Amino acid sequence: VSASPTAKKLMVIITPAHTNPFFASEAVIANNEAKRLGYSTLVLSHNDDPNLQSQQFDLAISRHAAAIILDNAGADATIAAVKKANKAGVPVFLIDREINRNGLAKAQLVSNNFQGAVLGATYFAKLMGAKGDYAELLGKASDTNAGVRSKGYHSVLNGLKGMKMVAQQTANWDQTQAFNVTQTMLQAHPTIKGIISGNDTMALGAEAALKAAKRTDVIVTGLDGSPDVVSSILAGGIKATVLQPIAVFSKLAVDEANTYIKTGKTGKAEKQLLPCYLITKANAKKVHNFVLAGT
Amino acid sequence: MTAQLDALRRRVRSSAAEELLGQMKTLHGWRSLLLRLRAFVALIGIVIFFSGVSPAFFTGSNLLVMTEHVAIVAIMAIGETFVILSAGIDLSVGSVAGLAGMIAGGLLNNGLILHPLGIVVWFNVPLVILIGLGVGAGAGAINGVVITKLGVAPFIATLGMLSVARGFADLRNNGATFPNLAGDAKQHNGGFGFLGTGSLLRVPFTIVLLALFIVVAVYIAKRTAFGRRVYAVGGNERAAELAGIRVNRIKMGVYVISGICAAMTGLLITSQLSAAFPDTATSYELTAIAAVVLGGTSLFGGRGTIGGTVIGAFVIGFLSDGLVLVGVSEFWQMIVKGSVIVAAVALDEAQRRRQSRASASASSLIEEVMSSDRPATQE
Amino acid sequence: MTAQLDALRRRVRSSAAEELLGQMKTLHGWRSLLLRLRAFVALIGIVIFFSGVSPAFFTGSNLLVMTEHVAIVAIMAIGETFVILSAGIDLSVGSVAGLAGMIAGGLLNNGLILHPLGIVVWFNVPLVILIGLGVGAGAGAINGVVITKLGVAPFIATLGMLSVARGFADLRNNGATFPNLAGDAKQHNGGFGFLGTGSLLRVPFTIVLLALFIVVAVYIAKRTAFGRRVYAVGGNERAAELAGIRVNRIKMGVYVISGICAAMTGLLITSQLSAAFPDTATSYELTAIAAVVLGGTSLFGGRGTIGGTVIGAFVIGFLSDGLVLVGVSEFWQMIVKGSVIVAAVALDEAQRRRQSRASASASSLIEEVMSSDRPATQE
Amino acid sequence: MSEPHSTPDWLLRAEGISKIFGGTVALNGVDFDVYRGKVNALVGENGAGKSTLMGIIAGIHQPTAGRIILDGNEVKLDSPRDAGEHGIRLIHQELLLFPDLSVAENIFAGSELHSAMGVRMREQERQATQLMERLGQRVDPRALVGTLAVGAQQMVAICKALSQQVRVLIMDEPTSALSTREVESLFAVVRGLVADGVSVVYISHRLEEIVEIGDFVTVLRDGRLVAHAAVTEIDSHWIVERMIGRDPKELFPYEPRPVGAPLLEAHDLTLPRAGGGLWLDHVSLTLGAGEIVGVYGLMGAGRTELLHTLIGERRETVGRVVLGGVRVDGESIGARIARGLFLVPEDRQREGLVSVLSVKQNVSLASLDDLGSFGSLALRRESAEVGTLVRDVGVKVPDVNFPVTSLSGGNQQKVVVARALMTDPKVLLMDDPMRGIDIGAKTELYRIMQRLAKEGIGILFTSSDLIEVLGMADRILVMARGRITRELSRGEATSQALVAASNPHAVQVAA
Ligand SMILES: Nc1ncnc2c1ncn2[C@@H]1O[C@H](COP(=O)(O)OP(=O)(O)OP(=O)(O)O)[C@@H](O)[C@H]1O
Ligand SMILES: Nc1ncnc2c1ncn2[C@@H]1O[C@H](COP(=O)(O)OP(=O)(O)OP(=O)(O)O)[C@@H](O)[C@H]1O
Ligand SMILES: [Mg+2]
Ligand SMILES: [Mg+2]
Repeated sequence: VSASPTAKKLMVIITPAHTNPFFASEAVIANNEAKRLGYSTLVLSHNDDPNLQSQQFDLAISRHAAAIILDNAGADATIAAVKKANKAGVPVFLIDREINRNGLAKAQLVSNNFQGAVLGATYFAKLMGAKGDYAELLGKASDTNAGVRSKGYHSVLNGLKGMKMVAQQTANWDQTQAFNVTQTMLQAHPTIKGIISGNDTMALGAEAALKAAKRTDVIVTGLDGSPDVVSSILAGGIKATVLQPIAVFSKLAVDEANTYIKTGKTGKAEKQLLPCYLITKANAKKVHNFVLAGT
Repeated sequence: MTAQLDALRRRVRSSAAEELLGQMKTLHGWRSLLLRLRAFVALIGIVIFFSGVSPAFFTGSNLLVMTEHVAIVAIMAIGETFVILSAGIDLSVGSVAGLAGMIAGGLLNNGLILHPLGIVVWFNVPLVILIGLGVGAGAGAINGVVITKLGVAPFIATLGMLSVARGFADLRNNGATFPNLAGDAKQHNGGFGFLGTGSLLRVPFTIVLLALFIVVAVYIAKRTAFGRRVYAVGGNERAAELAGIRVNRIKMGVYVISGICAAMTGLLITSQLSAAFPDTATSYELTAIAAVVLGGTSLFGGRGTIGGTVIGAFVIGFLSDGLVLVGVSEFWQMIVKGSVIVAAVALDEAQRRRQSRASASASSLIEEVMSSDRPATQE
Repeated sequence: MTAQLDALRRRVRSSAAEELLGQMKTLHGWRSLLLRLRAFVALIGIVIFFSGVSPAFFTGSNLLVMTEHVAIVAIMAIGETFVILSAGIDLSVGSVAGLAGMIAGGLLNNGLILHPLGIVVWFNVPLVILIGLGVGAGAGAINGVVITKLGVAPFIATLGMLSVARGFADLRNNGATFPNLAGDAKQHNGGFGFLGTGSLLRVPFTIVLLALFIVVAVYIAKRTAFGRRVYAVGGNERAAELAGIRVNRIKMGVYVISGICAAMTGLLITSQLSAAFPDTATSYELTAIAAVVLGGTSLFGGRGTIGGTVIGAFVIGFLSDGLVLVGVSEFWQMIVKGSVIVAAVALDEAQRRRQSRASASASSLIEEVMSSDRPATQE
Repeated sequence: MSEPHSTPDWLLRAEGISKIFGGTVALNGVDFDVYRGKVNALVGENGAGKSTLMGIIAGIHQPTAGRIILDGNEVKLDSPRDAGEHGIRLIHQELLLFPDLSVAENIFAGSELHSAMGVRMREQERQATQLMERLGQRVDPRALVGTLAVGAQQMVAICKALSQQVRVLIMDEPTSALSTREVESLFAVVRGLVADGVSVVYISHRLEEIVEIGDFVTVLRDGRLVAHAAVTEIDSHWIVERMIGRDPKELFPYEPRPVGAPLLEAHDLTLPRAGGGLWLDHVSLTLGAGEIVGVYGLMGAGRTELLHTLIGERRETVGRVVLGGVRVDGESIGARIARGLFLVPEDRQREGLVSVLSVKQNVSLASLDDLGSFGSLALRRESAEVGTLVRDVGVKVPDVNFPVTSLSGGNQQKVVVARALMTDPKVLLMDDPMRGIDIGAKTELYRIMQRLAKEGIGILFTSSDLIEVLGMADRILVMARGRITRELSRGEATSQALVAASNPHAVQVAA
């Protein structure tokens, strides 16, 4: 399915906005791997607009892409686009976020958000001594991972009598919003001892708000394992985060795409849940750009 | 200066007055053309450039695909054109698109649930589409009332609607998406996908729809009393009032049209993705307005054409897709798009100045003819 | 009618003329007050309501926090006020804030890297802030030039800048954030955090800064020739021109001011988060404009006050925080905010009509008084 | 043509009409009859209330008091539509047209010709051409109105009224932009309409026209009806006296003044016109210290362009402008103001006042630099200086902080004059300064002009009103088609001479 056999085959890598380091690294890692395997690449960002994503699929098809590596813009709103690609004979390999339909994508390599959230929540509870008031920062409602992570958190925390969620607000994965919301929540509930955040950018916003309010006693944990949070952990700010193995699945997705292009099959199960790792002061030093040494 | 004038007189005396009149007839013709010309120039430039750098650009299939993408913005921009021609502005189109999509999605997935009566009503796709468009018309009507009856400036009235409509779109399913709108044989509401993905004799239906909207819009703007009055109201509201035009009705009309077009865009996106998500078309209003202005329509009202807007939409659409095709980073895309829009409009300004001078001088020739025809009266 | 008129004369003659004059004297006084009054009303309503539903709302510390949040929008809105007073509009403030933040962040983290020379220059915090504000001024100046020299409508010119400035903000660090701006003793560039999180004798510095901006802006608007000219240009550009005012300079001025205020907002956010990320202040322009209009400034220019804008910002800020405080879902927040803004402006409209009628009829009395004072004009 | 002795019946009657606009009593208990099938002339000074009265009859304004009777029964005219449905059509004084629409579309805007297929463009264009030809105009019905000359635009406005069935046709100064010949073709049409039984109300400042076309004449002054008569029984002198309620000599009490050295000189000013041809065609003039020079001409003659050029508003003009011995062409408006030149513009609302500012701020608008030490305004000094000026020119306002919109036309004009004086000018340019202000204000304003002249200020003013120019000017320049066609001293000036010289087509032949 290539424009001209002489030309390098094209791999299109589409992720959410690179203004979040998580997705930026995702793209970079996949891009390097694809280049290493001798593909030409086209790196795009759909800014979480499924319509834009679908249009980028059209253009990928126009360019006779050999494969699409996708961190999608919506578990349901992406299905049609993947179908379209299949119809045009362009295999799609999903990373980070799954879609609500199996058998369409050649692979869905996602970190086990639930398991990761459970890790994070368990450690969060441990730090809190399994008691006290806490608040939760939610991600974008339209992003399924926001829901999955929240479920994971509560599967642990709701079991603990001592712990009470006094406030729950969305900050749409956004740092400034997290900052303002946290400040306001602290006003409404000065008793808050901990803030558990749906991702790292919001955790950073919360941490900044606590600094401003001189509330260093409040425990903050995130989820992603982004460099900024890792350094904050080392500096004794944020207490913990959960590393999503994007380095692993980004690379893996490209490799599977490569095998598929060559052999017509991946030889692996479509859905693969990759485990997440808890990052604390203890092992933070070993984390570099989403890679935990020794995993 | 006098030399020029005398030359002119001689030319006139030596007659060819009729021919001159002929020129005059077409004058307004090439004015409106000129208005679109530089959008044309930009478009041609873009096509040539990208065809050069990417072989995939100028292929039949890709042109079709890109035109489908253009249709989304173009239909929205066509509605916006009427508003701007009337010297208003509609910032709510993006949100209205989102709301219409969510309403349609909800009806397709869950039907209309009437709790008190304990019954569920299912609508077939044509009805769902009509209801979706109705939602757009309703939102537009509210804009119109707030603007004409409460005297709120269009910018603020529609800014409020931008926020309110989006809020309701989110509420409809608590921020969640309505998945898989394929419909259900048992409810006889299948086939919604045709809107965005079907095709008529090989032409994607989206493009057919765009053509339809263009034809109807051009007809309304050029051939109906309503259309002409929109120009009148935008050109000189007081004069329009004194000419007995019901200005408020005209304004209501344009916002309703704009709402309907916005809703159509929302339904198209929803159909293409076979999923209705609340963020549909967020901030598309700016692209739509940019397309309108690129097309030579004056933000002060009274001057502009539907055709121009469509070309404007093509410029923006082809530019975006072209940049993606050749793999320009999203950041540079923003910079290029912003600059191109401003540059094109600046060009337009310069051109209009020059061109109005041109048309004016032609008309003065006519005057000369007319007055030199008859002997001047002396008292 | 003549009877009525004579009655009126008698009434005026017979007495109360002085008193009437007294009333009139204060007329312009309560006009400008009235303009802000309904913003006040809204604000008071909001405070009362939320104090009722949430004990945490009306506490000293919470009021401080909310005021800090207000400051962010208010400073941006103050700049926007000058633009709108001159009958323009600036859609680029949000992006300019983002750009300024990224530039400052970059300088704090990496200094200024001059590759050709192979040297790195580090600036201390005051200089970094100045440079950040300079970036804002520059962006504003470009807006000004495009508008005055190229004749592009402000809406389009600043729409272009919205896209371009954001693009550069993203490019600055390839979309990545500049984290941890605490600075570095070795480079003598510590203390950036003070801007957003420090405090002077218990008052958060952000609030001090807001006060500073208000004072300076009010002074410029009310006490300087420039300010007076901004009102004149916005009120009647032709008349201003014929009175010898260099309209283009005034316009340049307002866009530069707007750029500087936007940059200040960007620096504040960056300092509060001690991190500069490229999406800073995305779409804040709409909130800023809403605050300005809520404050009673007319989008058609010439009429409005800085004080009004500040109150408008308080309305929006307190409303948002209040809704969060009582845990209203973000969707309802959008709906409420949108409605409140439109409602307040509609109220304003109604009020202005009534109030202008009042002043008019009063002044007709004055006419009578004056002319009955001086029989000179009667034959 | 009509025999007034057989008192004809009236079709429409306005009874006890009064109207108050914010600051002004525009009409005060006026009765006005429109006789069936006659030309009812309505005259009065600027600001007498003519347009307001007609606006009320045409449903644009609502009377503060009084009622309208049509065909013997009272009618409520809430909008131009209502009036239109009764066959009442008004040709507005100011050109209310859509510059970006074609001639045909302008004529039929609001009453488009329909078919199932929508607007019948061809038919509209056909009828438009016919209507325009009836008025002796051959213009392309598709030409954009914005590209036509003022005269042609005026004709379009007239056609708009004629395009529909009409019983009462109101013409508010229809000829102010028309040449003598155009006026004649217009009169031919009017006579035709009257013959068909249409009742016409005709407003004009040109008394010779009244005498020629009118059957009855009604005179308004300061919003009151002062006289009514059959035209055959009166002459233009009678009209003038009723109009201004005194001898014109008293209206403009002239005192001879010594004229000093030339202050302002213009040489060969030439300004290419937006319609091709020229706004200004080699205009040269000089203005001496203490001299009051009037520029007379029809609308469209180029007077405003001349004054705009002198103040520096039309930078594309070529030619030399010398002020007090210094060349100032090429300098900005601000610079020229600093050198002692100032323009009191033609249209107070559009070019003079800043309605959002107070009286004080309007007066000081052009002098802010003198008030600003390091940009900060000396507000106390401002109030003081403005206060004295306002008293000086006699603006009737109890407090300079009042909104300027609360003043009447005359007082608003004085505010603009005060603005001029605050820049202590050497030369004052006044574009139609007497437009729309009441008699008293006119006399006061003229007194001020004379006083300034005595102080050695040179004044160049324009007017379309013969009484004004003849009464006020020491010297009169007549303009037509952008040229100065005649220069007359106060002694030799007569209305006939002015009218003749202002005819654009006379210029045509001269060329
Ligand atoms: N819309 C308005 N608002 C306020 N004042 C007005 C308005 N229209 C007219 N006036 C005032 O009413 C008075 C009569 O105005 P009007 O236009 O009727 O006089 P006119 O006889 O038509 O004068 P002209 O000969 O200049 O047309 C004037 O003092 C004018 O300033
Ligand atoms: N062809 C035209 N198109 C548009 N506007 C025009 C045209 N001709 C004249 N005008 C405007 O009509 C007004 C009268 O024309 P102009 O000023 O040249 O002559 P004038 O002698 O000053 O007439 P006025 O009696 O209005 O002062 C001016 O404001 C002019 O700009
Ligand atoms: Mg009038
Ligand atoms: Mg003039």
